[in-house]
Amino acid sequence: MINKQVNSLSEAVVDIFDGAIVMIGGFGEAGSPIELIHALIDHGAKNLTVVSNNTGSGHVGLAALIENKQVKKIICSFPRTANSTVFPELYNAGKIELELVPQGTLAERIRAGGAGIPAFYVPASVNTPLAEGKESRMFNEQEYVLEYGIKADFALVKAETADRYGNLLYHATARNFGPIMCTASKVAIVQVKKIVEAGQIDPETVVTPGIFVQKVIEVINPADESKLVEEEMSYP
Amino acid sequence: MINKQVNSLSEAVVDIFDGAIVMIGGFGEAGSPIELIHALIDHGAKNLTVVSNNTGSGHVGLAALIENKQVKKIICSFPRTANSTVFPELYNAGKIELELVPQGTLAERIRAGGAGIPAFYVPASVNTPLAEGKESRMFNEQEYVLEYGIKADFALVKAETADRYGNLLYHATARNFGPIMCTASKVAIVQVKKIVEAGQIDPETVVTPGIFVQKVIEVINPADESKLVEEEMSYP
Amino acid sequence: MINNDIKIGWDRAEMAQKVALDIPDGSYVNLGIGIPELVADFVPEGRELIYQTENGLLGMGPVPEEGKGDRELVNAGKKYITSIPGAAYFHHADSFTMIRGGHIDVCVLGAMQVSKHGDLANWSTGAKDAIPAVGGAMDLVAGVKRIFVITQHNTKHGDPKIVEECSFPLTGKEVVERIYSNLAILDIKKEGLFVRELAPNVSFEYLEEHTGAKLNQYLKTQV
Amino acid sequence: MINNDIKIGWDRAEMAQKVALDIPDGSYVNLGIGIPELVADFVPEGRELIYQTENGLLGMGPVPEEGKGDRELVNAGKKYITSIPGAAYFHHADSFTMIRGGHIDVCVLGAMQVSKHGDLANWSTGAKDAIPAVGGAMDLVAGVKRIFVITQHNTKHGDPKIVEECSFPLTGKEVVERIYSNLAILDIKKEGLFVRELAPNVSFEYLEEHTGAKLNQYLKTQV
Repeated sequence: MINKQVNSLSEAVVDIFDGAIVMIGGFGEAGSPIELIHALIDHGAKNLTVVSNNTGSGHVGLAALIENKQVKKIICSFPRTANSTVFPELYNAGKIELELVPQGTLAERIRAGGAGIPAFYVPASVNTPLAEGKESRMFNEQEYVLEYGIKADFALVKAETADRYGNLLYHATARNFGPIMCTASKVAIVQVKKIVEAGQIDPETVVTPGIFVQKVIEVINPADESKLVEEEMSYP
Repeated sequence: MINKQVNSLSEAVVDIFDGAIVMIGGFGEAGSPIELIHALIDHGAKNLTVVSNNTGSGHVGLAALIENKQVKKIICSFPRTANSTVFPELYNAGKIELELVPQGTLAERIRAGGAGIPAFYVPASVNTPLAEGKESRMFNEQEYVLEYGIKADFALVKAETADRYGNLLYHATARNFGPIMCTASKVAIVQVKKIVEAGQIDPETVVTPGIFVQKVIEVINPADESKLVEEEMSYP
Repeated sequence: MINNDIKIGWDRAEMAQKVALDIPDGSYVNLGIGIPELVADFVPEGRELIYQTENGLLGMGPVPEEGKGDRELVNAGKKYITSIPGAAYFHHADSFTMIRGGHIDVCVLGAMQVSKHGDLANWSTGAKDAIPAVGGAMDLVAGVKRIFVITQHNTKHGDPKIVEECSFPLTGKEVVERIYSNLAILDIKKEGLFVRELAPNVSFEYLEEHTGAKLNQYLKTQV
Repeated sequence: MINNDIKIGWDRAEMAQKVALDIPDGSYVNLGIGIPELVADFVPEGRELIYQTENGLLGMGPVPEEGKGDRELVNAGKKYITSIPGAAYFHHADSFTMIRGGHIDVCVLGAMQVSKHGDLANWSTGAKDAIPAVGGAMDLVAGVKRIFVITQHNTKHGDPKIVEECSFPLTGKEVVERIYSNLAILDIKKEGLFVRELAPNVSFEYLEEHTGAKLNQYLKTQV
């Protein structure tokens, strides 16, 4: 019987190896898999390349992973947020690499990685510094840049509900990068608030079909990142 | 107040002009917008380029549109089905053009058209006759062909449920090309079995967000194509 | 010199109201972070606009009551929002299908600089120690049908933000259609910048003094 | 010469059973139209496979009872199917994300010809008057991790379908991993065709006579 549920956070992240490419879902706090990130901190894999829209807040979650020196490089669209000090300090000290990608291009590169498309053309960033060094080409008298699909070894994603097959539902704008990151990674590891019986998710409403998910872990009451940041908590 | 509902099939298709590119949803009978196609036959626009996975069955629906000499060219993956005689005859007589595209490439070209991506690379068709004359390129020591996004002037799509904003739900495998065709056409015209009040479709379950839909027409009891074909009906 | 006794120009709310008046009924609209967010407060009676937020919601509603926010229902500025009846959630690739694919009618953005060609700079000063962060700005200007900029006419230091050529790194080239500043509404045309409307107590000469690019007046018949 | 008194080779059900035995538990599988569909009937006890049909369903279940079909719930062959508890529907671009993106473990396809290199021809005879129709075959062979072919060893006219080089237009080059025919199971390796298993009453020599390409026998230790 197929059953993708694992029973502990440590088991969920145990295979993440030094030097892995890891996609981490979330747009700011919404959809950020904070328990999985903390498990990865406990696990300790180093020299990671992280693909994520932001760089985390305060000293918990993604910011804590970066602060713990586990991240060599980050591919991201917006590494600067209200409560973000960890990344800026390391970046200015030359201790972490940044590949800055427009948000829509980042999303499409992840989707392409999952869909077996090695490269595609987009109009975003043409005539800007972010197009420097990139191939460009005219289609219908408009200029486009060539962008490459991104694949990852692992994805850490937060969803709302799963079944044993790995079918996923999300909540509101926490959906953001989760569905595409699951498609683009060899091992998509998903924390959900609730695991239900197969058949309890209406097949018409499934957002991520289980084929894209390898491990599911139930975290019934995930931590509230904003609150932890407000309370100046740090992890570990 | 935004309200995309139109009150008659003729009003739904009235703007389709001679020479238009028209995407038509459906995988065989499932999702084929038969009433909209018949309205287009009544409307009479000619020299159409049709983008659709198949070429219809018997002498109703898409086959009837072709038989009525309204279609100059078809872009399609599988123009041959059990009860398909109309297209083969016209094709063998040199009276209709065919652009044959692998099914997944067809889907991706439509999605790209809707997503503002002019071109992308795929592995399908490499080393086959369908790659002849196409640009190819190596990525990671594998060969890919360059494919182009397809945009249309109109799409004719069948869905299950809509609201006044044009948000859509589909039924089972009738979903097939509908969602991507809505994104790739300037005017997506959708027949649904039921129009509900705004708010009655759960925002988590919307398959096609209303932004991709321009006109909705309620067809409560759509015809059963197989039955019409069995009864050797023809349209008009 | 500025006369401090009389009110010169528009305040933020008035600027937002001017933008709102120019967005047609039924439009799909993406509002940038900051002053652009105010535009939603001034939609004229009888018009319905649908707001898209690029992090994954079509049909964004008003800010929730204090204390009623859902941490997983936020806008692109990561602030609490609500959704209207008839809304839809989607993932980022679908969201940017809307944006890149030309499905959004209007995007209202803030600016650091706008050139007379419609070039926009709003993501980086290019300073060496600044952390570069671009978000969805480049995707929006490349994909949305009409780009409106809402901005103070001058920086806090009094420097013009509307210039011959941007000195900051670009977000997009020849993308802005119209600028709504506290001093005027300017159309950007191939022939240059045209004054569409002057704010209260702003003369053409005053506007020229505060602008870093050549301004044109419409001929009467073109207004 | 063929001995008509004893049964030679496997029938379709036995061929399908051989394929089913080789698909690991938990695999995601796409079954082509025709003989490949039979594979689902022979999944060994204790294994669970998930079937994808490229027209938009993951978790395809058995054929419905006569008269209970839903015209909008069909497989890639446009036949009535059902869905299992835990299924998911999706549109074509998402479906081929699964296929092109390498997420499907095994695809079982029919063949017109297979070459010793693993080239597959299964969509067109190349005849001038034939209506070309490709469907998802090229996407499947380009994207799915393992391609198994299930086919009669020879055509109705007795011509070999397993050949040195395909004469029909290709579906894909060097894509087939294993052939399950009525006479044998053949592995396709860089070094050529290797006989993995002979069907009942089929000798290596008999197989050679019916095959259009050079055959190799595994060394004992490699079987």
